Amino acid sequence: MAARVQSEPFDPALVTAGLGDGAGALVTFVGIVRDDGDLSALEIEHYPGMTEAALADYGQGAAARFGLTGWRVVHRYGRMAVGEQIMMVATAARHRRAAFDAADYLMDWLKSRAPFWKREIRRDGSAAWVAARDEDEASLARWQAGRPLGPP
Amino acid sequence: MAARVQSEPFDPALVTAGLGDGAGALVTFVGIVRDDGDLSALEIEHYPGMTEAALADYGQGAAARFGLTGWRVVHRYGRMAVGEQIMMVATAARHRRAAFDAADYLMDWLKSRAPFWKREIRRDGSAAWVAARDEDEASLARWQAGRPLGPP
Amino acid sequence: MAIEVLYFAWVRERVGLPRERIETGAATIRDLLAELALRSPGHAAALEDHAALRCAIDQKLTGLDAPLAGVREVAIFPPMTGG
Amino acid sequence: MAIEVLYFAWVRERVGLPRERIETGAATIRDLLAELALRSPGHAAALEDHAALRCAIDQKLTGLDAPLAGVREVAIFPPMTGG
Repeated sequence: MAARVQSEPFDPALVTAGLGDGAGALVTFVGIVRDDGDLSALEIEHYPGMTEAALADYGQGAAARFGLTGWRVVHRYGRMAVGEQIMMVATAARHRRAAFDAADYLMDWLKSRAPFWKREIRRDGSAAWVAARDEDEASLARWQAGRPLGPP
Repeated sequence: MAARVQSEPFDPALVTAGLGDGAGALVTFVGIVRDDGDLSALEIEHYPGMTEAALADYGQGAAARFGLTGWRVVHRYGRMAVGEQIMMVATAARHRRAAFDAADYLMDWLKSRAPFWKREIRRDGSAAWVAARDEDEASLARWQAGRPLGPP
Repeated sequence: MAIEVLYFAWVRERVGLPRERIETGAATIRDLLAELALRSPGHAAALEDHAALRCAIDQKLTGLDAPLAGVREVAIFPPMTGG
Repeated sequence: MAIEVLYFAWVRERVGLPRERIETGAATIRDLLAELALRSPGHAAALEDHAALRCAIDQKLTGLDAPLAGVREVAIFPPMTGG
């Protein structure tokens, strides 16, 4: 299964195992809980059922649009400490442009259209939901020039 | 040492070890000998001495331009069979845009400005030097708008 | 008709429930939000600002004006922050 | 002056040597190429089409019109195909 949603950590080497077969280019993106000074952890909530379907849908969309030879998405939910891996996208293609663009495109979809919500837990114990950023919407909109993409 | 030139295979997990520390985004690109039907192997020649300096130079340039928290480049030389890994770029940054752009930028530099030359060995034993492609020059030129970059 | 309504993130926290089953004759999600907002002060606080809400019908993202006829599951949530 | 000249890829193959030490008074790489081309038919075949050549002086990429004064090492090669 090319898309996985799980609470456990993942090993990027296992996620990409075999993915380069027949390809010339393999791009990976790993998102990490960033140390911004007083962050202790992230908590990620998701929409069981819809999440898996959405990741598979976006991955298949990227594969078709960019002619990928393969792709994988793993996204965690639950609590993750600073420094832990949150999620990963891997795209394989014959040429580097397709692999880079597909990974970039998938990240834009995941940021703004996959049903995950992040909550930041500070070292003092306070917590706050992360607000969506206009620049993530703008980044996603880059791909929509010329033809409509996916849900409204 | 963030740039390495070697004939031996490399393990992407070892190349990126520790690279995500303090980052929010880690992008990797791995180039693989692509099966194009009758290719048997690639032979890569390089310019010892200059190669190491050029990779370090381009990596440091990318780190400065995109504000990377870290980067690694490994490039092999010698003979590689179809399916083998040729080279790898890894870029780490606080945000995904910088990590993606820096990896893309470094690949453009390596394709056209690092002193490597590829020769394709066909299954029938014939061999031919790979010609540089105009589209690789065009891809590199994308980054030059606004300010001159590196050597002429 | 009976619809399962799911809430996520701060919408869930303000409503005070992760999900509830309701009977409604609402034609669209926007109409449904107006109905739900009358259920409690928590519902009102969660659902009053439509611009801050996103929704899915039967696990597919959609707009607030999507029709509800034949729908089994509606989810209401803030803009997503994955990745 | 004495300069070490290095050749790579098909330039090396056509010249028939990976490197050679030469005495030259050439002012630029372009002048040096013209001198080297007289050394053998292989040199001529390798070096006649300047548009197909790239070069480095003391291991830094440069243009064919770069001056040679004080230079120790010049490398002549086809466009690079790394990555």
